[in-house]
Amino acid sequence: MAGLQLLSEYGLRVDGRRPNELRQIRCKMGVFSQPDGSAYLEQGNTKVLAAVYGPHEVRLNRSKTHHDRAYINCQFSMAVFSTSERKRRPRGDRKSQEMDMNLNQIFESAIRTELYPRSRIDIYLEVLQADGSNFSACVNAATLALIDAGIPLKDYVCSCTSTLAPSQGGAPPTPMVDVNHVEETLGGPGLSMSTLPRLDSVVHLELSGTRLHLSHIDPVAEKAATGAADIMAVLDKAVRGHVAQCLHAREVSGQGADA
Amino acid sequence: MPVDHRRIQGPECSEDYRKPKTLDAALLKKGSRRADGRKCGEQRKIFLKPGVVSQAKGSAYIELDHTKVICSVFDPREKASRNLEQQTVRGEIFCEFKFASFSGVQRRSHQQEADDKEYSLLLKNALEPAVCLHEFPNFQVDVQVLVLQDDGSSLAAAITCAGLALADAAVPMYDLPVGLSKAFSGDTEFFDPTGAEERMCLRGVDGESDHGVFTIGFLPTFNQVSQLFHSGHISSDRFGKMISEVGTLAAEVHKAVQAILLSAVKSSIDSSDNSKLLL
Amino acid sequence: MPRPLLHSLLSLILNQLTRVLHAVCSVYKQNFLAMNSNSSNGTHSDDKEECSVRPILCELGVITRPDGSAILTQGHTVVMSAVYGPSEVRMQRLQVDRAYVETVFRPKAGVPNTSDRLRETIIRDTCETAMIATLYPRTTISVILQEMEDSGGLLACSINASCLALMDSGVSMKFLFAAVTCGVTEDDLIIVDPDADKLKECKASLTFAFDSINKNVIASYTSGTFPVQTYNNGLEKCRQASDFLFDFYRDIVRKYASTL
Amino acid sequence: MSVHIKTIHPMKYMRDFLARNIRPDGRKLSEVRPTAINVGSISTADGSALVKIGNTVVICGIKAELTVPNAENPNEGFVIPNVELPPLCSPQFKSGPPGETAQVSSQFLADILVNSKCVDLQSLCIMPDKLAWVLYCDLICLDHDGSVLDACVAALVSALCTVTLPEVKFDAITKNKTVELEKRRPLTLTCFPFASTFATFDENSILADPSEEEESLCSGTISIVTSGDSLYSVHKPGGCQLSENRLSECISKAQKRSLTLRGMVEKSMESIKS
Amino acid sequence: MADILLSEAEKTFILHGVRDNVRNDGRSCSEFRPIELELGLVENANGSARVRLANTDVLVAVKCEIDNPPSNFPDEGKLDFFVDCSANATPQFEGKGGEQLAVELAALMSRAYQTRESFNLSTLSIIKGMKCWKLCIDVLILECGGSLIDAISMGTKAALADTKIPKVSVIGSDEGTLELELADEADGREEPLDWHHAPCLVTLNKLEDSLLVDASAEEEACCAAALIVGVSPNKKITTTSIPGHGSFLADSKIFARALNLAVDVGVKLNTALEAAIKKHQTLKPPPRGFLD
Repeated sequence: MAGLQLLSEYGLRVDGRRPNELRQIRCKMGVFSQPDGSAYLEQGNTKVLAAVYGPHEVRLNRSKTHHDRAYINCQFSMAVFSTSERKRRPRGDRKSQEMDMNLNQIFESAIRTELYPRSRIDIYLEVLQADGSNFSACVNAATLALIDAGIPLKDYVCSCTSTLAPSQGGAPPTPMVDVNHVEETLGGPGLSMSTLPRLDSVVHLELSGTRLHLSHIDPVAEKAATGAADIMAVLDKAVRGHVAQCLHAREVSGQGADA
Repeated sequence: MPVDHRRIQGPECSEDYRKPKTLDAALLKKGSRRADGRKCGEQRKIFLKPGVVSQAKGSAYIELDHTKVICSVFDPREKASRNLEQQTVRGEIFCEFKFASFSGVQRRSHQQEADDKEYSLLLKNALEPAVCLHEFPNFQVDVQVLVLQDDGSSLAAAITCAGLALADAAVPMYDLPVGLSKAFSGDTEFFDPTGAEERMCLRGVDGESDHGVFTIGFLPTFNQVSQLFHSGHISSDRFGKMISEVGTLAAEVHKAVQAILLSAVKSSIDSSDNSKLLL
Repeated sequence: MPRPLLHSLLSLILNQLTRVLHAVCSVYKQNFLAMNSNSSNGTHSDDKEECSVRPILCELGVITRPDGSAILTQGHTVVMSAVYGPSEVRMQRLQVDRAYVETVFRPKAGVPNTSDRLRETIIRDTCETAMIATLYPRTTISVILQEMEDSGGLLACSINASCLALMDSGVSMKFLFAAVTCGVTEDDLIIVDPDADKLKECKASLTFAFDSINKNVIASYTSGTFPVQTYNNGLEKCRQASDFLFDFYRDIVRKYASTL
Repeated sequence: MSVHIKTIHPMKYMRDFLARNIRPDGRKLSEVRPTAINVGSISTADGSALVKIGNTVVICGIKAELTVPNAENPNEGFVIPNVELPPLCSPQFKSGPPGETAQVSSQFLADILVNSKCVDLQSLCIMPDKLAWVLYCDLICLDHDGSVLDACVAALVSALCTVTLPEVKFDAITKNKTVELEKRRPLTLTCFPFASTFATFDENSILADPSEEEESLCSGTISIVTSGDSLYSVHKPGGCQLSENRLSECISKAQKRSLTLRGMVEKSMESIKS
Repeated sequence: MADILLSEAEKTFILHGVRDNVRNDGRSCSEFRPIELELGLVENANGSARVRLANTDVLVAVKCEIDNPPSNFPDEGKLDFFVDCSANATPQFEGKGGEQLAVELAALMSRAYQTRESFNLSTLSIIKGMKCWKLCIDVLILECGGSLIDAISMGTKAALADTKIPKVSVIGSDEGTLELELADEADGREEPLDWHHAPCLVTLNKLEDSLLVDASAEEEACCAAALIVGVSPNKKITTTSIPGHGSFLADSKIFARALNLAVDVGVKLNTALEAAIKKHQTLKPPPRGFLD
């Protein structure tokens, strides 16, 4: 492994977190007025904006509509200044097309599409700052935006990444959750898992980076699943806070109107 | 630069042998004639000829001394835009402006560069007010402009040339748009500037406060300005004065273009008369 | 899908994979042995004076998906060709009275560039002349050529391969066509069907395609400089050499008559 | 009346004319359209020419630049021809990357330059392996009315005649190059190749210098590049069979035409020299 | 930008309001809607700013790269504008949708910054003729609700004010290639860029013969023509453009009035922006981003 050690001997990671500790998650719903639903999510230094338009009738290419369910269309794009090295094109390259396809599959299985036949739901994601596990942050932000847009979901879609720190001085390799940019680039295996926590089912699983031995799959997958469950708790609290805030605002304006 | 497999490939990098020209402020000698002997407010001799491209519905070729621009217009066709639901009531003009690779001192690439795209948009804005767009809803007229040689005010020449090409293609229009440009630095003003004068005034000599270049698209019969494209550094009242000055000159150019169009239409009528006799 | 199901699925896939791997490498071994046994008995002697061509080997119907396919080896130049018979056509390519013939020439390596486009036009026009395109209106007939090995006479070999593929596909044709290349040495001597190193010494090379009925010139592609007289007797030499090819076509058809 | 027949039965319309061996635009079968060559019209280019054959117009601009020769042939410069068929010249072309016909024409021109060696590449080399000239020849078709290849070859050759290259001295040690813009020497051509295109119609009639609609109706074209004595290319991509004597007939016509074209180029060169 | 559907009655309502200098949200004809400005939002960039003008939301980031100077002006750096219309703003911007608008806005901005008086490029030169700074100004449009170019120009000026260029020292140049060593971001270059002369662009919409500043989406839908004027703090016009189908009456009275209105609105805008930037630089509030 490169000079930098992923785990110090006291078991702390590069940014001072414990192996099973998530980065700080801060989020806000209803950031924009024009889209039907919008959300902003910060997972450590990874900042993502999500906007949802829909379900609206399909005008563009009619071939893509399904007669029995909604057609989900996602677009993932990274701002030109999101990474330290300036990106030439914000979207349209191979990687973002692959991300679009994965996002489509995830939300096709998570949203109750049968309620909106022959319609279309657009989910647009913009990564303002990329500091590792951008894809998972996008999935979480999209979930918040869908909830803000009032689109029925089977369950929260929470996504989390985990990796494996190499064994040092005899200690067994310890899996680590919520990978940041430094850990990602140091080439460990990256397992990103998107789950529906309450229904305990996996929606999307992707292993990238170096090879992972068969025996290590279980602990790393376990870590990602618990990470996703914790993220769901945070998102749930944020959603309830937002709804409470909206009700309060409506009451205030309601009184104002009556008086 | 990604290798372009659709063209014959030259060596990777090659640079121009000419040393980059420095700006000669000599052009600004007060009160004297300009480099090519014209007075400050005098325009270059215009050579304008409609109907040069046989395959196009309408076409025109303009020559302002060393600035040579050719334009061809094709009859309206289905709007190619993919979002069909925008059934706008108005037709659209699709402009494509291109500098030939040998048109400037520096060789340009085959693909459309940033300023080609910018000029396409400016030309589109300049022509749209002049054309009765409601006559062909959902259709688009293609205007293709190619600059064979660029020696200053190529956008102004392109506006006039495209206007005549549209008229030659019998596209319904309110008025013949005319393009004029003016460069100024300090208190000397060059009407219809050449390439060197344009580069000079864009940079401006140090210490000189007012400098810049602007191009105007005019519709003289209704005295309307369809496009005002300026870059430089000037106070607002002097700018207003200069615009109205240029307005008077636009009327003359407009008359000349009308005369040319008239003679072209007359000659085509005569030729079609005797062609009837032949058959 | 629930997670326990995930683990069983993973192990199932793994042992499937190992079984398939063993099967593949055994098949590959047998093939390799068979291949280099039968390429030695070239059918034609290799002397250059009278106009004979390099040894030719051909197999029809090598690929199952296309309607007609062939792999042709002339000396060491190998081209594989496939024909997708009258299939549906894109709107802007539609022609009401005849089929739209489309050719794709894939070089051995890299992306097709302008010289491959030129070969494509020559092969497409030659095939279009030979085919009765008016029998298949509003359709597309696409001829795909893949260059496997080039040691001289690639264009001629591709034209012959496309003719064989068309024969295999059953598209009706007015006549068959065969192409021959000849090299012009410094002192204007004609060498018929030269291979790569002989071609290097020649100052020019002429490629002709002839029809099978009255042996007229369908296509001609030349490179290098040559006087008119050399062009004419080059044409004459290639015309005689094309008889070999037309006989070869007959043998091939006889050989495959049972399976066609 | 004649316009309707032309649109409904174009082939019958053409065959009626050919039966009386005259063409719709009044020319005899082997008659060539009036040709005009204007040289040196673009002053920003190092060499330029405009060729007009009937309605077909092609302009060629040559820009010279300095570059490092490639490893395979260190003592040779480059001549890079590229043909652009913009949507300006005919409604059949779309904007964007060059279509098939444009690519085929560019390759055809590149082959002719290699075959005829009309530009001695060694003369373009200033310092072997260090510095050499590259001539970017960009041809743009302004009006596409048939036999564009003839106009392209003529435009390329006449533009190459007008190219003048400045003196360049290259100092190997300090690696800088001094360019004297005043002393410019013209580029010498070893030969003057010219192309002639013929369209073949139902195997018997051959039309010289076909126009756009004749080209679209004919069954095949044959382009012969010659400079009077030796042939540089006989390019017949397909189309109907052509017997021996018809072929040699075309070749002799092509040779005569290339001599007349050569005369025109020399005449226009004198006009700009004087 | 999204397709606003206005009935004739609404249009006449707006028209009558504008005639006696009142708009339906109470503003006079030459007043801007409330503008929020925030600096230093993007950590990866050398300088960034976010401008919210009512429901138009624009994020501008400036990144410095080392590049070799243009051949004809060896002692100057480069400025490169790139506008990205994110699909968050409207579904029409998905894929290639926002391309044409992005090209138009980027061209307009690069023309506004072309003259030396608005931005002196020679301050970006590192070594004359060899190396210089190239400022890549990237604009991300998150939401568009009218007067997009005003928000972008304000964002650009604020981002330039927030930009700190790292110090560069040459540590040896063997046979022609330069090694430049970047000092770390902490001790940034002493004097930041001279952003004070940067222009602000103002869009004037013509409705009959009155001129509206900062028109909302509804007002923009019923205006005939628009005039964009780039105004620098010292009352000079650096660029003008007439987008869209409209055209202006050319007699000097109308034009002079339009240009003068644009200049004094622009100057007022410049002073307000500079005050906000100074306040922000002195107080140094923590970046709230979208979490407010």
